[in-house]
Amino acid sequence: MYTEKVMDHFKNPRNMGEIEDASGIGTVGNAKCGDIMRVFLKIEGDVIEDVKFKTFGCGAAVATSSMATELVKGKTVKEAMAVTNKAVMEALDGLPPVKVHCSLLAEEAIHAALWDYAQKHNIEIDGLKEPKADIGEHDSFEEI
Amino acid sequence: MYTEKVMDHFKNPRNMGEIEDASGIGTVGNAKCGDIMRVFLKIEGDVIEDVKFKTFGCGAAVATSSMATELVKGKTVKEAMAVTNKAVMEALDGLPPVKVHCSLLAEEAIHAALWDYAQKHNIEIDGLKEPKADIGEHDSFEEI
Amino acid sequence: MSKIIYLDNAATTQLDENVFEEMKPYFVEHYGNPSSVYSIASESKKAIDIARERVANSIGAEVSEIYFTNGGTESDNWAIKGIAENYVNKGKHIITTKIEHHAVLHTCEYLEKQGYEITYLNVDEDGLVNIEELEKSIRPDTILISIMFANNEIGTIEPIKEIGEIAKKHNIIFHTDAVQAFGHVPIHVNEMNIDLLSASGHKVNGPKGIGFLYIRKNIKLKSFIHGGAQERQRRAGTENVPGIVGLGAAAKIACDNMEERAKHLIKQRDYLMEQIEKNVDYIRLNGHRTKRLPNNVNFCFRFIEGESLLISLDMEGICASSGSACTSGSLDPSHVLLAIGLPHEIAHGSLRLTLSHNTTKEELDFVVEQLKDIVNRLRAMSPLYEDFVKAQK
Amino acid sequence: MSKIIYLDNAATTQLDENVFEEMKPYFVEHYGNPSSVYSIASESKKAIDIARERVANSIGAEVSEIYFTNGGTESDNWAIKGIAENYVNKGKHIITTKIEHHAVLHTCEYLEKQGYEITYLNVDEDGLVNIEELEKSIRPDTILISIMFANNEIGTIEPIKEIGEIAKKHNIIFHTDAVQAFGHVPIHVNEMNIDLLSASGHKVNGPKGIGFLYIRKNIKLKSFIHGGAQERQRRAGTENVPGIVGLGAAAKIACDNMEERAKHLIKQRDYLMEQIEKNVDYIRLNGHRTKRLPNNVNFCFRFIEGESLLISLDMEGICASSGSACTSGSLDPSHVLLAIGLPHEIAHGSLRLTLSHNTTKEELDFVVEQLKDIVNRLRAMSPLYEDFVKAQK
Ligand SMILES: Cc1ncc(COP(=O)(O)O)c(C=O)c1O
Ligand SMILES: Cc1ncc(COP(=O)(O)O)c(C=O)c1O
Repeated sequence: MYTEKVMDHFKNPRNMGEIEDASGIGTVGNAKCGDIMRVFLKIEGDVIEDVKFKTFGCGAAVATSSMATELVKGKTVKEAMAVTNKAVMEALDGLPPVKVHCSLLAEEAIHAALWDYAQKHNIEIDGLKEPKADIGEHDSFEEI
Repeated sequence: MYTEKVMDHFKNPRNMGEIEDASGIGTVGNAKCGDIMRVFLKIEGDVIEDVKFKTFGCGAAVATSSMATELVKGKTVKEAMAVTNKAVMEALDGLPPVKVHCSLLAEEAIHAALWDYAQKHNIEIDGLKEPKADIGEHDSFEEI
Repeated sequence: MSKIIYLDNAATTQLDENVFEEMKPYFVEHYGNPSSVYSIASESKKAIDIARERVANSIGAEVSEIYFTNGGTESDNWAIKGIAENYVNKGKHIITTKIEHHAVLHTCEYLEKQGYEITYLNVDEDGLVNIEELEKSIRPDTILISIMFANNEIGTIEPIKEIGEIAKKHNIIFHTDAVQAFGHVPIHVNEMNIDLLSASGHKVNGPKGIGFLYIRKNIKLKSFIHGGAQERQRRAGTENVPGIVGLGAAAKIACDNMEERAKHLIKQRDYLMEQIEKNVDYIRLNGHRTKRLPNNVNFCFRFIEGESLLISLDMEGICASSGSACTSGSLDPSHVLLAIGLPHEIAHGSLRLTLSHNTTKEELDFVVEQLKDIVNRLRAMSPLYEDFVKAQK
Repeated sequence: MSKIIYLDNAATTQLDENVFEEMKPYFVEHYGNPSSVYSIASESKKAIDIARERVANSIGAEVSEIYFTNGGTESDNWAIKGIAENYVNKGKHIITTKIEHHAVLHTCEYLEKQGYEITYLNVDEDGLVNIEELEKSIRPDTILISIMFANNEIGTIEPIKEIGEIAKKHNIIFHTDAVQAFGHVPIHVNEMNIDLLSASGHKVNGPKGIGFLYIRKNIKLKSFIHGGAQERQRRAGTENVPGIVGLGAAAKIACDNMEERAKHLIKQRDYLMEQIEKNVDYIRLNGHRTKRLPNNVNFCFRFIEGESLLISLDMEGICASSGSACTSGSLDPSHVLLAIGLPHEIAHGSLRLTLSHNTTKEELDFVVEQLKDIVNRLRAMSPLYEDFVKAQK
C-alpha cells in the first residue's frame, strides 16, 4: 500500500516530539476524522532552527508529518512557505490516492504553526492565511 | 439421470418395429413437443399376441415404449387396460420428474392402439376413451 | 467405456493444467484478503492486478475498465439491469435479439415485467442479425443495444463492429455477451465500439465461478451486488483470488495462442462438417458456414430427437449437447433453432459438437462413424422416418 | 519478518488443506458441466448433491432449501432484494439494525432509493438488539426482518432465537446474515425460526467465491441472477463445482469440530482479552463479553488511530484489522463502533483480533507483548495523549 519511504518515515519518524519553548505551535485536523497533527517550531532570526511534531492518525499522517518537518527544518520562513503538500508527497515517493489529504494536513500544520508564530510576534508572513479552526472536512474519495 | 433399467430399455428396446397386419395401430404425441409413439397390436381372441412400437423421442420415451409393450404383451385386452403409466414407471425403477409425461404417453399409445382395434372390430372396451387427437399439451414442470 | 471424447466445449472446458498451477498458491498459501492493510495481503492484491491487466490486454481495454464477477451470467445481469436502472430517465427501450443466451433473455423478460420495452430482433436463417433492422428499431428512448458476440448453440458470429458503429452513431450504449467469443476470436473493445462486455472463465479453459464485465470508462453503471468497497466500489464481495488469478492466466493463454488454435480448429471443424455431410443424409447445418466460432459444429438430424442422440453418443464415450427440449425438461426446443426458422420437429433433432484445441482428427473420425450408426438406429425406430419413407414411395 | 501470526480470521480464513484436497479433482479431472446429459457430468452432479447435503445438515435444513451463490454478499443481496420485490404488495417496510455488514446495509440503502422504508434498529453498548424495540417497530406493512447472527467487527451474537419467535408471531419473514456465525456457533433454522440465511465459504476455512442462501420451503423468492435453469431455476449461472465441493467439505469439518474448537477458542479468546486488559490501560472492550463469537477480540485503544496500530503490528508479523476509517479510505470510523455509542476519536482506535483454531498461546503472548510496546510508542506520538496527560496534572 505504502512506498518504502512512507514506511521508513512511519517506522522512524523524524522530529517526533515537543519543543518546550516553541516559537509557534499549530494543531490541525480533528479526532472525528481520525487525523490530528501538531507542529512545534523554533524560529530564530528568520530561520526554522528546530521543528517537532506529534500526530494522531494513520501511517500516511505520521509519515507526511515526519517528511514535512524534515523539509522545513533549517529553512527560512519564506522557504518553508514554499513547501507544498505536493513536495511532501514527492519526497515520500507518492501516496495512495485516498491518503492525499494527509499531505494537505501536514502542509496546513506547518502553516498553522507559522501563523501562531506570526501572531505571537506580530508579523505578517506573505501568503499565509489564518488556519481553519477545523479542516476535517476533506473530500471523501470518489463514490460511484 | 436415468436408472439402469431405463438405460437397458433404451439401449435394447424390446418389441421395436412394425406389425404388417396389425389389429390396431395407435399414434400419440406430436413432433412439436418432441415425442411421438406409435404402437402396433396383434390381437387374437382377446389376447395381445404381439406388440411393436416406434418412437421418436428422448431416452425415457423410448424406454417407456419398450417397457409398456413388454407389460401388455401376452395379456388380455382387459389386463392390458390395467397397465398404467405408474406400472410402467415402477417397472423401470422410476423416471426423473421431468420425464413422467413419457410414461403417460406410453400408456396413451397402448390405449390408442386398443381404440383403433375396437373401432375396426366394432367392439367396446371397458374404460377406454377415444384418444385425444393431440396430447402434446402435457404440463411443463414447475417454474418458480 | 474406455476413452472419453469431449465435444461439449461450449458448455464448459477443461481447466488448463498451467492455469491451475498458477491458481494453486492462492488457495492455502496466499489466502490473505486483498482488501486488508497488512503486507501478506499484498500477495493477493498483486495477483489480482496482474490478472486484471491480462484480461484488459486481451480485449484492448484499460485495466480500470475490468470488473471481476462470478461469471458470464452475473455480468449479463449486471450490464443490462444496471443500464436499465441508470438510464431510465432517458428511456425504457432495449434492443436485443431472439437468439441471446438465457442470461440475457431472462434478464430482459424480467425487465419487461418492470415496465421496460424490449425489441427482440429477428435473425436470418444463419442466425445473423440484420443491421438495417437493427437501425430501424432504434427509438429516441432506446437506452441499450445488447447483442451477443457469438451464439452459444449455432456458433454464428454477429457483425459486432457494424453493430458498434450503429450504436455509436446513435449514441446508444452497446453491450455484448462475449462469453462464447472471448479467448476464441479477436476482440477489441475500442475498434468495435463496445461499451460493455461479458465473459466467463470456464469457457476458455479457466476456472468456473469467475468472469468479468468490461465497463467503458464513461459509462455510468451502478452496483448490482451491493456491500463492501471491492472492485472500486462497484462490485461487492470478498474477491475470489484464485478464481481471478485463473481467469487472468486463462485469458493470457487463450489470447497468446488464439491465432494458431483458431487456424487448427477451423480446419478440424470444417473437416467434421464435411464428414458428417458426406456420411449422413437428411441433415441441416445450423449457423453460418464460415462466420462461425472456430470450434462449433451444429446439425439437425431429421426424424430423430436430440436427447436420444446424446445418450447414444454418451454410450460410446462421446460428450455432446443438443438444443432439444428434452435435455432441459421444458417443452419447446431451443429458442435459437426456432429463431433461425426451423420447425419444431426438426429443431428437436439438433446436435452440437464443440471442439477443443486438443481434439484430434482420429476422435472426429470415430465420432462420425458412431454418429452414422446411431442415426440409422434411431431412424429405424422413428415413426416420423417410417412415415417419410412411405410417403417417398 | 520471520513468522506470520494471522489474527484476521473474520476477514478471511486459510483454506483447509483437506478441503482443498476434496476440491482438487473437480478442477482439471471432473470438469463436466453438471447440467449436461452425458454420464461424465454425473461426477459433478453427485459432488454437488453431497455438498448440498453437508451444508443442509450443518444448519438443520432440507437439501432442497440450500441454494449456492457466489458468497455472503450475493446471498444478502438476493434475500433482501428478493423479498422486497416479491412481497411489495404486502408492504415496503423492512427492519434491520445499525450494525449490519455493508452487504445488508448498502442493499437496504439501495432499496430506500426505490421507495422502501427501512428501520435501522439501535443496539446497546454491547451491540445487542433490543427485542422490545424490535417488536415495537413492526408494522402492518413490514415484510422482512433482517438481523445478523453475529457481528463481524465486535463479535456480539444476537438473540436469534428470540428474534425468530417475534418474527414468527407476527408472520414476518426473517433473514439472518450468518456469514460470521456459520460453522462457528450452532445454528438450527427450524428451532430458530429462520426463513433465510446467508453464509460464505471463505469464513470457515472454505474457498473464496462461494456461499449459499438457505431459503425455507414456503418462501417465495424469485431469482436475483437470471439466466439458465441451475439451482432449480432460482440461481442462474454454470455451477462453480470445485467451490461448491469446498464449501460442503468446509461446512462438514467446521460442524464436526465445532464444539471442541469453540471450547478451545473461547479459552484462548478470554486469555487474550485478559492479558490485553492487564497490560494496556485506557482501553475499552467492544462487543458483549460473553455473548460473542468464540474467536473475536475487539478493543479500542484511546489516543491512537487504528491504521497506524495495524501497520505497526504488521511490522511484527501480526495480521489484524481495525474499524478505523483510514483502512477503508472513508472519513467515518466503523458504523458498528458508532452504533454502540463510541465517540469518533475512540472509534478510530479500534483493533480486531480474530483467532483461528490453530492460534497458539505463545502467539497470543507475543501479540500482547508487541501490542503493549506499540501502543506506548504511538501514544508518545499522539497529541491527544499529550493533551490528556497534561489535563490529568
Ligand atoms: C453466450 C453465453 N452467455 C452467457 C453464458 C453464461 O455463462 P455462465 O454460465 O458462466 O454464467 C453462457 C454459458 O453458459 C453463454 O454461452
Ligand atoms: C457479517 C458479514 N456479512 C457479509 C459478508 C460478506 O461476505 P463475502 O465477502 O464473502 O461476500 C461478510 C464478510 O465480508 C460479513 O462478515
